[in-house]
Amino acid sequence: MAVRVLFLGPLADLAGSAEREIPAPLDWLGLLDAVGPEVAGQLRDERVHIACAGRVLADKTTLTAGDGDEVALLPPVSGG
Amino acid sequence: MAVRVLFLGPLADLAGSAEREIPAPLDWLGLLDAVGPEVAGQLRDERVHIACAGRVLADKTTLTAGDGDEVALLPPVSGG
Amino acid sequence: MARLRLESPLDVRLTDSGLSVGEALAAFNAAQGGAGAIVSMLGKVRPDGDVKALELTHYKPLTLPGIQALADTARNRFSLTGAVVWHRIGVMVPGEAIVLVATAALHRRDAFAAADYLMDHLKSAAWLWKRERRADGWHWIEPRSQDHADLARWK
Amino acid sequence: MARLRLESPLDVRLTDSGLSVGEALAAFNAAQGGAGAIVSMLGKVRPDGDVKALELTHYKPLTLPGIQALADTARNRFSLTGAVVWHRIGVMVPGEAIVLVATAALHRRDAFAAADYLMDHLKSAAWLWKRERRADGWHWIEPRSQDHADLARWK
Repeated sequence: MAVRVLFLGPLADLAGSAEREIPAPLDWLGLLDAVGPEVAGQLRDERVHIACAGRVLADKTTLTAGDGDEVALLPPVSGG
Repeated sequence: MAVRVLFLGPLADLAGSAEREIPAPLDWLGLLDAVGPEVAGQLRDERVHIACAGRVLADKTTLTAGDGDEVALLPPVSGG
Repeated sequence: MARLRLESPLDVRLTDSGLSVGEALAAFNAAQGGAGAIVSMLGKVRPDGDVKALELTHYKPLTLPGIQALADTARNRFSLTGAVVWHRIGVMVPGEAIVLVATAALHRRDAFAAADYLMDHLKSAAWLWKRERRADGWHWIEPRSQDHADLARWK
Repeated sequence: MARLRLESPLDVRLTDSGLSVGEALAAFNAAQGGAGAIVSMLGKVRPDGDVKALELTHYKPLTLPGIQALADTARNRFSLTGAVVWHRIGVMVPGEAIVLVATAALHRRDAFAAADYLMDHLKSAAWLWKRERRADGWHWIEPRSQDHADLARWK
């Protein structure tokens, strides 16, 4: 099985799709490597968060996603 | 003819009725005299206003009501 | 919905029958196609222990024109595209609506501030006298110092 | 009216169809018999020159629970007797409603403040991404510094 990675908002445009399957297990460095340099650059921005299995990580570099987990990449929300 | 005097809000209780006819012409002193001491005491309170012919008087002691005029005695409005 | 139509951008009414808040706001929303924000405030008679009924007395030649002038001032001050001010008069019971204010503007800060402003000024400056019926009879409601503090916020 | 019934004092919804503001507020009013004040704020897509459409994207596992938690915080902070927070998702056109917030409290200051608080936090803290379609295609809407200033009011 794999990890399902979702690209929310403008990250979907950068990634070229709204989601991808990436082989498990997946950690922070593996994620940066898998998503390509442009999205990786965004992920390093402190305003971009990562949720794993429905919870936002307080420290995204601690990501540890296993088989069947959903990982959501969350850019800053839009203004009013 | 006469001047119609309206007692609004709690003044109606003090006056014993919501309105009275008083002979024209009617001025400030005539009004104080006509309404009796209790209402007259209220009228001297700066928070009590008088309207004549649909307009609130800036200085109520300048009241000059003629035949057919309506004079409204306006106690402070109630709080929220 | 929206069977009611509002003909004027400033809709000010005194009414001695119930306020249909849903209908009023649906109509106001429909009439305010260009607004970005619509804020409403509905005031109701609180079921306040002992209070059986509330009566509001108005003085026709002053009360409605006074509220219309207030709505006009609010429109200019907060750049409103429209406003609704409906006030009940007569006798009402706990749970019934007393006042409905709605404001429409391009931006929500203006709509919020205008509704707040209208409420503060209605409570303190509209020619309305209120009395409550309690177990021991009717009692006039006095002016409150809080209302003066409310007004001072806008000076 | 009020065919709609609200089962819970906190009614939070994400919906991809239109918001029926009149119906929602009539139902909320009917459900909030004990409130003294009900404030609502309706946000609509502004007919902003060039904008043809607005699209809101959410992330289901976070967006709805996040808004529910926000509504719960507002209820406690402002002693609300109830609240409605309905947010549109999907594609909408100018004039359509994006968000409806309604708050009920014993006193109007609490209801006003809570609606204001909910709007500020929704704009800045709800997991929603917006893009606009203009003549030359879709454009994502960036975070705004004004939103951070809005949030700082409540610190």
